[in-house]
Amino acid sequence: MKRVNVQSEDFNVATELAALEALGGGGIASFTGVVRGGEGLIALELEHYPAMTAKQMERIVDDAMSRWPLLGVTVIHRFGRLDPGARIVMVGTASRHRGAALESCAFLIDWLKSDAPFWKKEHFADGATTWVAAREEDAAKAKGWS
Amino acid sequence: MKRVNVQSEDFNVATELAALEALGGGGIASFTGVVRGGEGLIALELEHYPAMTAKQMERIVDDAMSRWPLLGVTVIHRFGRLDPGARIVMVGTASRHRGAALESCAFLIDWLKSDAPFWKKEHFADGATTWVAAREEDAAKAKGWS
Amino acid sequence: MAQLSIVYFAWVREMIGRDEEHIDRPASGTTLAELIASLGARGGGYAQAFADPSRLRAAVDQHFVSLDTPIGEARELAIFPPVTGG
Amino acid sequence: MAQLSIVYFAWVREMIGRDEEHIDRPASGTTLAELIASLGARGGGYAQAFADPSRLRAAVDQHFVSLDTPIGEARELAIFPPVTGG
Repeated sequence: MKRVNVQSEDFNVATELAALEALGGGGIASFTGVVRGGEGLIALELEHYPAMTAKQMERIVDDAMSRWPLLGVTVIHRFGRLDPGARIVMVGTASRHRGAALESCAFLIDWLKSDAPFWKKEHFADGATTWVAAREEDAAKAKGWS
Repeated sequence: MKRVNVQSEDFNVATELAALEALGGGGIASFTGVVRGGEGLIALELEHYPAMTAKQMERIVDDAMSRWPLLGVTVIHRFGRLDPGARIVMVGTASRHRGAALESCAFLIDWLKSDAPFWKKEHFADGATTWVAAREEDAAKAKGWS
Repeated sequence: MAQLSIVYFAWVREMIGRDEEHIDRPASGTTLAELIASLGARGGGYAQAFADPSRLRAAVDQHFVSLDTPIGEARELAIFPPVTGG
Repeated sequence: MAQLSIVYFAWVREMIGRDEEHIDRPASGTTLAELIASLGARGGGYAQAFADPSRLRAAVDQHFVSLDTPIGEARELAIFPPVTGG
């Protein structure tokens, strides 16, 4: 099972995990990223490159599926304007082996951070906006898997 | 937030993850283990050591919380007779840092495998039963964290 | 003389045919391995369950310990196979 | 002459003030860095956005490439800051 989605609307983690559980694999790992509030943040705006995003996410998922014995992978990434506390992204993996499920989940979120064409802009209560800077640490983490 | 439960009834992964998401951490990792079917398995029976189980799980969770900057940890482990496809265990972690959430989730499930007093007995369609043997690999994985 | 509860789990419990018993606690310097050997000497299911101590694990007062640990002032000893939870 | 679509994202798009434009595709041996320098020479938002190429990343026909890549037969070039998804 391979499910890759780029969407503005929210997703239901329970529904997604249930689909992965139903594959009979034994182990399901997931990671969900949510908008962190605080420091006056009122919204996070996610811009992406529509012609490329889903294609690139498919490539990353195919790579994970060639590295680990996975029965299913779900990757959903939202775009648009999101409130603090809103879900941004989820990765779910199912495998007969818990190590494969956990490692591929970490791999996928690391690669989404460094290799999916999304950009985050923070909107603050005082009207200020900032484009989030990429962290070198994120690029290094992704490269650590090769 | 620290939630440790040993129970015979099923749990709701969505409810558990929602509680972790509500902590405002930014990253939530989870692992769910389900009974793998196949090879004539009709049920998995989980025995545990009630006087010790929750206590030992608390120790493991405290250890994880001292190693990583976690906002919340949820560990639920079932006992009793479970059908193929039933959930056995879930670990959920929330942190401001995705690495901390993912690593502590892997740590916790590795330690539950090697250090929580549960024993699995497989029941097969032909009436045979087998106590599942511990895998050396599991003990090695847990020790790998120390 | 102080009492010691011994609890058994999984196939150890099944072979012995009971999940709990109470004995007079042996001298505090007695190791778990020595106590297990003396239980095995009872024969029957005990002898069968305790034939190969390398297949056994133990907890004293709900803490995992190795079989060379002295029984000390223990109140509860648990004997079982390696755990297989998760 | 073949056309090249150029798409801009995030602060590159904001500084330039447009999200897409079409130009005559330069000679196939022209590197992205050279093309970006020529766009920067237009001044204004372009000069500002392209002042420091080390802050820029690119994709050709929806594949990430480095700035020393020749434009080749590309149909779509994307110029943007390092990605920050996930």
